[in-house]
Amino acid sequence: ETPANQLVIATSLAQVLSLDPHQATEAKANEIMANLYDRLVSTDGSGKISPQLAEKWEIDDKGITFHLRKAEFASGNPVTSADVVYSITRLLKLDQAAAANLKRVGYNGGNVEKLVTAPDEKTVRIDLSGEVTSELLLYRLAMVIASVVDSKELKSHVVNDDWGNAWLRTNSAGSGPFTLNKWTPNEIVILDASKNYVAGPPKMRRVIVRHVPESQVERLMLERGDIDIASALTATDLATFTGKQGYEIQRVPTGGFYVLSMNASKEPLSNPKVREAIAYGIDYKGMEKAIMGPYGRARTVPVPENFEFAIPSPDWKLDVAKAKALLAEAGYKDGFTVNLKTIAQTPRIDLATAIQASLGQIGVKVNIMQGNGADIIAAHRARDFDLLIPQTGAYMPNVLGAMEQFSSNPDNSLKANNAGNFVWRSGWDIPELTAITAKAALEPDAKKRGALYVQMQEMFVAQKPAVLPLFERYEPIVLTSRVQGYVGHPSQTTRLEGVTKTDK
Amino acid sequence: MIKVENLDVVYGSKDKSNHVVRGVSFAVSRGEALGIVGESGCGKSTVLRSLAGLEGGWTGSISFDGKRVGKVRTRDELKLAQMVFQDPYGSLHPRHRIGTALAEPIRSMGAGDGWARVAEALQQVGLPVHFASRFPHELSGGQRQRVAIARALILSPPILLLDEPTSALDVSIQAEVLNLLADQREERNLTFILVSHDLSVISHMCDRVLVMQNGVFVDELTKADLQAGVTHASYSHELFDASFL
Amino acid sequence: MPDLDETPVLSVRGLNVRFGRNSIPAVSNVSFDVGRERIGIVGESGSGKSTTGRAIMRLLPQRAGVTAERMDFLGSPLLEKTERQMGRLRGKDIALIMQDPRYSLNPVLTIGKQVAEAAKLHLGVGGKAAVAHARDMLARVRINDPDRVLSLYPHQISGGMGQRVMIAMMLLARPKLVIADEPTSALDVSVRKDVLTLLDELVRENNSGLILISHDIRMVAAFCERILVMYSGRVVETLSKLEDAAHPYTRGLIAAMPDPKHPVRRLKVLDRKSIEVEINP
Amino acid sequence: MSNIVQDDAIIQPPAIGTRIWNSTSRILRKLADEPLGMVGFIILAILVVVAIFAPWIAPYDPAAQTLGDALQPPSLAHLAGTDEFGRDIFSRLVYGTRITIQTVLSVSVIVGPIGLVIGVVAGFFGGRTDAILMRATDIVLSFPSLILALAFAAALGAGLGTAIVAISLTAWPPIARLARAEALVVRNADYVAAARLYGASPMRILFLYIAPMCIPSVIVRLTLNMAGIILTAASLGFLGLGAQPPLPEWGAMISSGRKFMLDYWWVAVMPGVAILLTSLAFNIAGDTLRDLLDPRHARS
Amino acid sequence: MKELSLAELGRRLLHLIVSLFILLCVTFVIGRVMPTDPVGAIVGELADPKAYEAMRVRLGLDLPLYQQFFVYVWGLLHGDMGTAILTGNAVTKDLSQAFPATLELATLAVLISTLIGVPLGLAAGLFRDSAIDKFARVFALVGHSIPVFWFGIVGLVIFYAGLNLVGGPGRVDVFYEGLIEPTTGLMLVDSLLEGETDIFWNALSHIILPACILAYMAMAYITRMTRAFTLEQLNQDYVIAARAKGVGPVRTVISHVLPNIAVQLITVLAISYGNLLEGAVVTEIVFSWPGIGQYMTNALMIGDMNAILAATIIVGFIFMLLNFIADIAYALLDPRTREAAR
Ligand SMILES: Nc1ncnc2c1ncn2[C@@H]1O[C@H](COP(=O)(O)OP(=O)(O)OP(=O)(O)O)[C@@H](O)[C@H]1O
Ligand SMILES: Nc1ncnc2c1ncn2[C@@H]1O[C@H](COP(=O)(O)OP(=O)(O)OP(=O)(O)O)[C@@H](O)[C@H]1O
Ligand SMILES: [Mg+2]
Ligand SMILES: [Mg+2]
Repeated sequence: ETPANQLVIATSLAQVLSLDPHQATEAKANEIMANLYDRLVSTDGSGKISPQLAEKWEIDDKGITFHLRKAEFASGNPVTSADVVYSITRLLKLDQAAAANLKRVGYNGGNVEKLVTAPDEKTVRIDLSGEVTSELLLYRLAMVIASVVDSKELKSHVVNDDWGNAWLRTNSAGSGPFTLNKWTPNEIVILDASKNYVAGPPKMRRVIVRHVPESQVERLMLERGDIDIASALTATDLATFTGKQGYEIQRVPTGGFYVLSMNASKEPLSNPKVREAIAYGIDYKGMEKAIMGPYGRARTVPVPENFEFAIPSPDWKLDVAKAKALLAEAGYKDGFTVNLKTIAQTPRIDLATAIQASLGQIGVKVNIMQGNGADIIAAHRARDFDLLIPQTGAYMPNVLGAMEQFSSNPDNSLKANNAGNFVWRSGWDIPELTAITAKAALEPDAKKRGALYVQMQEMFVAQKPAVLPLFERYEPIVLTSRVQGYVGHPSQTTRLEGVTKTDK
Repeated sequence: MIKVENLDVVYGSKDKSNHVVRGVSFAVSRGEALGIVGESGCGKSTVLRSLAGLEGGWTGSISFDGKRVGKVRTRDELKLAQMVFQDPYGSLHPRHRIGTALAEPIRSMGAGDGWARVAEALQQVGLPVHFASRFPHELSGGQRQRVAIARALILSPPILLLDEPTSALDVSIQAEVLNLLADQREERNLTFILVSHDLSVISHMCDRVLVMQNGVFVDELTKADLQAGVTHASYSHELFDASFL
Repeated sequence: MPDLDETPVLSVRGLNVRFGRNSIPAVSNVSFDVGRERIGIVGESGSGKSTTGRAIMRLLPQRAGVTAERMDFLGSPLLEKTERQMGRLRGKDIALIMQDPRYSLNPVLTIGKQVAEAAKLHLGVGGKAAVAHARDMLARVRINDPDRVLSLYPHQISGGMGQRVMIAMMLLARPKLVIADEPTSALDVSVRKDVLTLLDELVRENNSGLILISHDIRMVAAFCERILVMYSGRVVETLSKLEDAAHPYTRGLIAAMPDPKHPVRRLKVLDRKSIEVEINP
Repeated sequence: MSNIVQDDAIIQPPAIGTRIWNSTSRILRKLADEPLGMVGFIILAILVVVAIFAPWIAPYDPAAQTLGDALQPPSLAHLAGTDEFGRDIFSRLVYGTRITIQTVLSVSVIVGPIGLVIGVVAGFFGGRTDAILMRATDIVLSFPSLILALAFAAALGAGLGTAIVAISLTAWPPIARLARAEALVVRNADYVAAARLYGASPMRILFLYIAPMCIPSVIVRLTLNMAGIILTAASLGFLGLGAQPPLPEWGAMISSGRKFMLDYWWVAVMPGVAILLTSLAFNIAGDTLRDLLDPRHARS
Repeated sequence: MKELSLAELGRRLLHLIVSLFILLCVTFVIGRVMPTDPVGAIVGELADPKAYEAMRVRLGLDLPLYQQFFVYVWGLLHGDMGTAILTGNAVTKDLSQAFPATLELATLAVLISTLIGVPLGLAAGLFRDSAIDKFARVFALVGHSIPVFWFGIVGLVIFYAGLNLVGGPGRVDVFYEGLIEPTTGLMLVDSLLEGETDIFWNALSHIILPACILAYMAMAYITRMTRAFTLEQLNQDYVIAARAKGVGPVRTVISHVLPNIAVQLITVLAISYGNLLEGAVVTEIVFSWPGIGQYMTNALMIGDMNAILAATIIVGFIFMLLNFIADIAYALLDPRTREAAR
């Protein structure tokens, strides 16, 4: 049995490569860092912006002024506006993957000093870049990438102008409820309660996140009471806890998708007819039932169904006759052969196998090539694939947050080498869609924006996407009923400060 | 026929050298049978292997038929001297049929496939021709030694080097092999060097005996000496004594 | 303590040994008595000499079927003894000296350990006393420097010395019967005689029986009072002098050996057909 | 014995067929005394038959998915149950024998000759050649073999072919060492000395005299290795780097089946049993062959 | 069997070093030409090409291969094996944590397998074809035939979930994690050093299952080899001589056969130990054991070359070292080669 003052979480830490909030973007890392650092603002479960380090803020048409509340870092240093400015500057100057979210809307290492300023010790002013509305900017500032770090502490760890990155990857310097005690990659993360947390030290003295890659093992540990919370269980293992005494299942939506990327820069997938045929060659319902279970819901528009302005999924379903007809129209009566690359991880490898089988029925022969994360990502970045199954997440709970990465590709040329762009990787050239997306991001009027959102989605479907969403992604977790006050957050920034445990 | 001068063989490298044969010289005339006796490890086999060309590390000079031969032998030089080994079980390839074993020397010399000569060779050593299709393990020790002799003779060498050809055999079979060797020698006017630790075998076969101890020859005995039991060195006396107890 | 009793030490009647289920017997119907004397067993290779010796020691593998009308050692039947009883007998009352000391001494144990083990097993003494016995025994087999030899390993001593160690180890408990299976054929000619004389001397001193197994009929004749000649598992003849040999096999064996004192041009060769006829008329 | 038989029959080397027949029947006769070994060989024979006639034996298409029938327990309709895609596990096992045999044979065909040649050359020529070849062997041997296979699979892209190459890469050194040890003994044999004396060239000695002596133990070793190959291939399959879906490779089947172990035991247990039985059969067969062919292990 | 002199010892040491160097070269080349993308792994999926390129330069991957190699060797000579991408730590530091975990597991496994395998092999050899021989044979063969990952999972299901006899995955229960200061890195030793008997028993309950499973795998080989060696020795004349001297069969095996096969057994044990150290990959994954096998696999997955190189070199070095030690032990234990060493 786990002690009452420690929270033990089992999950897969395989993708966690850094715990520097200005570097890492991976979901699991976010979940941890969200508890080490505070941001200016955060989102609540329903998607509303709520205060965190900034107790209030004023919006004008030039920008936003934040007023900080009194808080201390774990080191005991007070949180000042200088720390906030330093943090955003650091994010953009460090220029890692995490910076992409601000860079996309016009903030970069060059203009950050001009746009982000500290009028006084407790006030931060952020000017709009001109490519974003202040509302959308707030959502971006609620992301973990905008975490505020202890600049005094960090400056003492700088080597070779690295902004303290080497140190911060494996240490913490935040004002969150916990501090990082130990991180051993692919093994364990141990968080300690922070004495200096603004709301007083949390109830849990320690939070232990344990890497357990085998779902069945994780399930055994949960049944034995060796862990309190299990995530990354397979659908079948999850199913055994439904309605089981002493356990609770939370199905947290992520706003992200499991996607079938098709390489539109190559024959035959460059042909929209072929892509449509493929869209008709997949057994969404069967896969949802047999493979995805609580992990996903069939959805072929890259916006979760419950979002405002979401349109219903188009009529894509397994229809062999129609798919064959489309293929014949496209000039591939006898089908063709493609490779399908995927990470060797559940459920994606299972998706691949099922897609292979159903596409086989319409005459498309699929060779599966599974690989480790680095291989597959590298192939994706290099457009070196025919089909590939990536997954996405949403950074804010609206159409743009979910869809932007599916609908924006400013320069599709090979030369642009925009490997950070999801659409570019598929070689899908969508200038109009890109333009509308950019327009929607700048539209201050909610109504008009909503219309643009609908237009974006319809255009996406009409163009027979080369980045075909298959399933809306959920993160189901199981908790023992000893755990109280755990509320899974949709953008995986669950805070653990309010979690308590009962004795047995 | 054979002339050996100052033959030296050293095994091992500088720090741990083992001087096995120390400057021995002797000569054998055509048709003569020379015996070498001595205790185990005194260097008898080494002398023989150097003569045959199986040993690379000797110094001195060796000539056959008046021609000096080197360490690496040409095919013609190899044809001059063939050897019969002590262990009849080890001297035939276990996976070669007798026919193959006998044909191999001819094939190796590049003189045809050799099958034509197999029957004749077998008959010469008194073995039935159908033995050609047998494997060595289907033969007795004596029969194997006959095959080994046939193999050595198939290239018609004038010199035969015999390293304890009968010491692994029973007395009764030893007699057969010794008779066979004597017959062949007479028939082909062969020159023999016979190594053995059994004085009685040596004295039966040889015209002259060299007694070896620690890599040098300490005594030389003629057939008459042997019959009369005459020795010239204390070591050969001891040996002689022990052999006929 | 020399035993002056005159009953035969070993009495064998109708000994048969078979290897495998339905193979021909390796030893068939062999009978002989051994008193306080030296008897020799000769014959060509594979004639069953060693098998006879090991059958007496009951050291043949379990698959070997050993049967005998009688095989009594000092009056008690050997074949009826349990393995444990045999263990007590071996080395204490019956000893076996094998052909090649290079293989029959344990290469990784010192001479001292191996000889002392025999003392421990049969004299009921332990530790130091056993070593002392071993040293005495080595001195008895005329090893000059027994203290040094005790701490040597088998590969560090010569073949002749090794065979003496073997004799010391086996005769330490003064066995009543010694079986020597070709004790000299692996040794150099020059030391053969020494070893044989030593063995002879010790056996006489203990007043034990000796079975000397060899293929060298002349050597056996020089040492033994009686000679059993074996041919394909059977005893074809028992002699006390070579000159008495009547059986064609025995005569053939003698004639096949070259004798420098009486040179011949061709050696006589065994005529196996006529021997077979003689044995199975 | 010394009477000369007048036999004018023309002497010919016996036909290769008779030779093979003779030695096989000899081995078969010996096998009859080894019931356990017999069982091993029978299992292997069955395996080969199943692999050849897989399409006739398997009741279903091994890749055909019926998502509605997923995870059915063993029954008359599905002898070994169905997997998470509703595929018939029995049919997949039957087709899997083909992959297993293909893997095992390919690796053996690559590794056997390479190991044999390297070992024999090193053993026969000795000196510098030996030192260099054995150094190479030692180095490959000291490579963590599964890791090398992993690296290789990562480099060439996962797949059955890669797995075969990767396993071969690390499987030859033990064979080479064995062949070398054997060659070292054989090269000192008198018949090799005799061959040198009658002028046989080194190549002739190497391939006609030494290599044939090393082949039996190499074959025995290969047979014993086959079990290891199956297990390594399965491990690679387990790590997702072996045969790719939907190929019914047993290791991959366990790997995906282990996700259902607790509730649907048959999905992982069936291929596990198949692997166990097969590698056990190879082990037993190898063990028995060794007893039969290798004099050092033969019953005295 | 070669004799062991000082010169020979030196020669072998030289061989060891040369082998290591070649191992280094080969691993380096394999690692660098492998198309995994460590840069991508660090900068993340969404980074733009400039950041990507900058990281490439920072890692020194823009240099020509031979220069990268020199840089690496230079560092190595100064005890610097580079920084692991995965952890951001010096590789040497990571290894100093991962290696003891594997060492602990492998050592326990080799102990268990020796204590059971050797006596079983001796008995099987002595009583050839008896029930015990047949049992040992089948037992060992099965051990050689089970896929270890399968065995591991089944073991967990039975002993952990079902019978609740052993601890689960990991080295200790999660909430004991991080309480013990790694002095030696061996959890069993460290917990005793700190007097934490609770943690000791907990660690033992965790290690016992994976250790037993590995031990069973290794035991198969050890038993078979012991049996084969024993049989070989039992045919030797000295065994018959010992029996003729009156030594009973069991004592013959223990005091005559065992010392003779000890030297060969050491080689077998060294090989087994080496294989366990390097071959525990799959077991470590199944049991979430934070050892070197898992470290390497993870490193491999993201193309973390420094980590792979260092781990391969360490494992290769250990393997070679074990062989080297076995060789020397061989020479020292066997009296036939010993005196030359003095
Ligand atoms: N290849 C070799 N390397 C090193 N030493 C060797 C080699 N061959 C033989 N010797 C040594 O040379 C010495 C003489 O050996 P040789 O074989 O000539 O003796 P031998 O007189 O034929 O003895 P035996 O009667 O036992 O055959 C022995 O001390 C032996 O150990
Ligand atoms: N363990 C065994 N298994 C099967 N057959 C055996 C075994 N030991 C001996 N034989 C056979 O028994 C017969 C007699 O063998 P034995 O060893 O007694 O002969 P020997 O007279 O001592 O011969 P040598 O002079 O060669 O030592 C031979 O045919 C031999 O093949
Ligand atoms: Mg010799
Ligand atoms: Mg004998």
